Amino acid sequence: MSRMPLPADRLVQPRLVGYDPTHPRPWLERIAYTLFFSALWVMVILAYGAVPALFRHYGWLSTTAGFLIYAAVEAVLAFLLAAVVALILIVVLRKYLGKVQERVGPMHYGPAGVFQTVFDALKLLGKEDFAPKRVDWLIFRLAPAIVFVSAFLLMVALPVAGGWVMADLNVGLLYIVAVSTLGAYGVVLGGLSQGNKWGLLGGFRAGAQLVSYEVPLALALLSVGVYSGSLRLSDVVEHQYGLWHVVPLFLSFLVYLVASIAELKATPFDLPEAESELVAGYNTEYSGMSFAFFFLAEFVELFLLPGFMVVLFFGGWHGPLFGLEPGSFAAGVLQSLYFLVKVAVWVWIFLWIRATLPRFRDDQLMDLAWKGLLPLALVGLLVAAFLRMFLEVL
Amino acid sequence: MRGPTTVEPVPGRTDELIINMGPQHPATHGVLKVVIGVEGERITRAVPHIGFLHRNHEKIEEARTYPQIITYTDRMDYVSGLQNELPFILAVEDLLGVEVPPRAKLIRTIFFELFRIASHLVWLGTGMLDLGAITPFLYTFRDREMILEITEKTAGARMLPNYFTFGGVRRDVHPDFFKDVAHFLDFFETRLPDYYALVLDSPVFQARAVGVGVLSRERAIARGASGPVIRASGVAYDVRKAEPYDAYPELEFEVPTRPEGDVFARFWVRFKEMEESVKIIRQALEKTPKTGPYKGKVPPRVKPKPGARYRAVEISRGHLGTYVVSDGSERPLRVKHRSPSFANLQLIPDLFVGARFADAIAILSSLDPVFGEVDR
Amino acid sequence: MSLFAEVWEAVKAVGAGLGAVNKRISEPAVTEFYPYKKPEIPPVSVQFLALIQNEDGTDRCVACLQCERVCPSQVITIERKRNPEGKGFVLERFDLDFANCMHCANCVEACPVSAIVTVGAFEHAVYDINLLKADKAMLDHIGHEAKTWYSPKFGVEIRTPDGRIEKAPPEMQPGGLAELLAEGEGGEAS
Amino acid sequence: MNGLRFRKTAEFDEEVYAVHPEDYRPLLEALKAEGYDYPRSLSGVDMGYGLRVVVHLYGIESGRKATVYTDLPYDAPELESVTDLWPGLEWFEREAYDLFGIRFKGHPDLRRILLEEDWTIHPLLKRYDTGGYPLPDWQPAPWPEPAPWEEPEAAGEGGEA
Repeated sequence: MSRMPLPADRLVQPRLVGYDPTHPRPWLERIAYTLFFSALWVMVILAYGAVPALFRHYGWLSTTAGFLIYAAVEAVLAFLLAAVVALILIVVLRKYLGKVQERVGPMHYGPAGVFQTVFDALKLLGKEDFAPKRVDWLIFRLAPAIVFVSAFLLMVALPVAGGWVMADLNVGLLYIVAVSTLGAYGVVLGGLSQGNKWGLLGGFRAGAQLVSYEVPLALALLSVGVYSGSLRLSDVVEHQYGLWHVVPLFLSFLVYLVASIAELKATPFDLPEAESELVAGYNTEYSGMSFAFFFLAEFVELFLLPGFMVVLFFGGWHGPLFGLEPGSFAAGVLQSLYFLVKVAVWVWIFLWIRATLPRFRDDQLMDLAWKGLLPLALVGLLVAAFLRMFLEVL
Repeated sequence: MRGPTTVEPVPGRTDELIINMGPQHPATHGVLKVVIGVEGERITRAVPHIGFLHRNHEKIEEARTYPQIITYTDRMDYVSGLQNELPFILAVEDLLGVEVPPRAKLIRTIFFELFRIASHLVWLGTGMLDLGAITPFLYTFRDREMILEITEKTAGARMLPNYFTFGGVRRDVHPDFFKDVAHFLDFFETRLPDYYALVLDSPVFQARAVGVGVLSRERAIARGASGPVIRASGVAYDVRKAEPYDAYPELEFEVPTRPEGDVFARFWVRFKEMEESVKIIRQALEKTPKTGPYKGKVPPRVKPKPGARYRAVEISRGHLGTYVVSDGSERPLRVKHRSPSFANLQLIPDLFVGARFADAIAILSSLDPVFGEVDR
Repeated sequence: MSLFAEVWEAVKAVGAGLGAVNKRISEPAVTEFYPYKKPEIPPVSVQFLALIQNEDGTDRCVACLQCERVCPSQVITIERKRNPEGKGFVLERFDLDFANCMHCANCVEACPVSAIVTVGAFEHAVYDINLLKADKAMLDHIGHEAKTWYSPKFGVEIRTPDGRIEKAPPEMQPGGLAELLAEGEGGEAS
Repeated sequence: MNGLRFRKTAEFDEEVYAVHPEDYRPLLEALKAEGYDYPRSLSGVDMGYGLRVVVHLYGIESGRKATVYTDLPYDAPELESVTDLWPGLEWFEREAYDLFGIRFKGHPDLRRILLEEDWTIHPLLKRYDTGGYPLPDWQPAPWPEPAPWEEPEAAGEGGEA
């Protein structure tokens, strides 16, 4: 008879590496998260302010080679910014859900789990990117790229401070609508190409949901454009001196809020990947880095949609400048901080909603979009046009 | 492979998709397989398959002596473990003619209702997880933990305590028991408003639940549904009232019913049942003497006289009956468990067909099957 | 007008839900850091079984086969022989197959001399199910390692640092022992 | 219930009907008409000499309980289905078929329910060897001396009383 081993002989004794979660040090955790947020701020300053200012100061942008180098550097910086945003938001989401659910969330990697997502990303990188036999290979591989690129492209148009924007498009509002709709293609194609019935259903749902929520979203954006008299995002922000758009355009704001949660596929509207119904929906068969790209895109959008909400309705980078000259670099640094803080508040509200509500049903989702939000958005557009006329007369 | 799939595609029909929901599906609460045909999102056909967790308890129990069987009955509905012991014990007590002291009856009743709350909390958490809300899951499991700790302190185990026995309970309760239970009840009453706010009052939940999966009164009776499912269809059938056992005749409580028969009504009935359980436990705590006999006189060798007895109790999921056939020996001739989820799951074809796919998940979570007892 | 009232009710209800969630932010987490902090379990908790030997190193077990008879999973195998000096039997073999054990503690309840007891050791998981077979030496060893154990006959007993076996003080005892409960009652009442 | 072969006794708090297999369905139809609308359970029992089917019924309105049983020989375990009276017994009859091999004529979907389709025999039969219990050389007991069925008139009187 084989001898039963004793715990002392057999167990790998648990050993703590680095941070000890049994003795929480709140000050260390606060410092760690402050540093994390500062890293985001520094990345924003670098990508949107410092590097363009550097190129402009030395006049390198006038040559073709200089412009190409600038574009390449900006692309890399934007990608890094997207990665940092996703890493921060994932850990913040998990910590926040942990807090409100009376547990601790990620704890073991870094103080209070700051580096958890870094290790998660490394793990996903190291996993096999597996494709089942019956998939439509090209589309299957293309879908995560489309999703991620569409989220990533939105970053270009985000004005974070006065004059700080990668591409100050004169059709900025239309650009947002166009590019964010592109993301829907990725999700639908990803669902349809994987030869899985759950993925198919998820793709159907995603297509229906994303396409129908684009309409009220676009109308809400349009009412902002009508009211401010420009499609350029920096003009929209400039127009809000004195009064943020959220006051006159409250209806459009509500429409934008609901529609952007639906665009995010976050909890009350997370039908495409409803994990209890459709296993995982459109990303059922994705693994490894392909899955990570879907995930990354979702969290970049979790930063960008509140970001655009702040730009359109909450005065963008506006805030007291304490005597700094608007347009200077120092003012830009301060303004980008204001912007980030406003975005952080909205991200928190989005997470809060995600922690509270159960999920809608697909037909109710459609009802809400077409019967609720669309008329509301039209009324909002009417209000915006009326106010604009009123202002013109004055 | 378990048998052929009974849903065959209709030749020439291309708009119907046949899906195997389960046995590995996040919302089937175990190992249920439902072969469903969907037309877009609408379900056209549904055929449930069970038996993936079949251990044939009834065969094992034929080969065990009566005291040994109590251990096995725990393992049927493992979410409300302690409750499953009672119908078998009641049936054997009837055959033996054993008197149960009143204090033992009250202790049994307190534990019985505690496990009802625990089981309903698990149902609430996992049911809301099916509907897409993660937070109630964590809250309910945290509250249930307190019940399990109370049980462990007295009975020695958390989920499958093996605590009831013929003529009473196995050992006296822990000296802290009454204090702990009273503390839990106070704590739980502060938690209930949060559950109302997160679940029953939530407009998103109401949109998902009202008018979904409607079960008529006649169908509920004819299908033999029981527990919250039949009470949500307007039938005040509760075994605790219909054939009272243990200390229930002395305790005052109501049987909450609701006429609609939809998912919302089933959720509502379970919420009210938790409140009623709190009331019952409070009454029982007042009535239970601190000391006294906890076990009646039982012969050392349990040998019931030849005969048969069917006893039922109202566990969290409904009417759990046990039919014991004795031939006068140490081992029963036959033990049959009539489990509530087994009968309730027959409603799947009735309720699923015509519903949307997302409704099917809500309906399944409102039926609240536990596969340990469905498959036995 | 009723539409507005409905919407307002819905917004209020969602607000109540949000409030219910936000309220919990300040409450302490209930997470247990298991491998680093071991939980305290009640002495009656059935975690593992052990054989207890007397202070002089002799078996408490009298080989009456009660536990083998009462075990529902039939995991206990006992071989015994006649005691060459005196009455009764002595153990030759006592095997317990933990792979099939249900931890129902029926054996502990049946034991007339409290030789087989429940102990609070719960870290006996292994990767190979075939290793979950304990013989008498193993069970004796667990019994020697245990600081406290429980059996319905004698209640909770403790092993003092100098190796003696004593009955635990009343505050450690669970219910079920009439005399201890009477003491506890008296203490509470006074 | 005139003309049916059954014995009616009272055990504990319920009425117990022992019925001839041929009169099983007519008796249950009569009971359904009497108001026993809730099907509590249906179980098969291997009595050692034959198979027994036990139906437990309950009247939601009246609160009355009834148990009906009938004995079948091992070699012809056939009975008429009552699923049209109580659709809730559908799975219980399937279970009895699965575990005992009792065939219910008229059942809409009589397949195995808990076990796989290709399971060889019905495991709750006493002759099913689980390794030691019951003994491998198990033999069926002789059919017990049949007690006389009550006279139809007597049964009618009992029902009226």
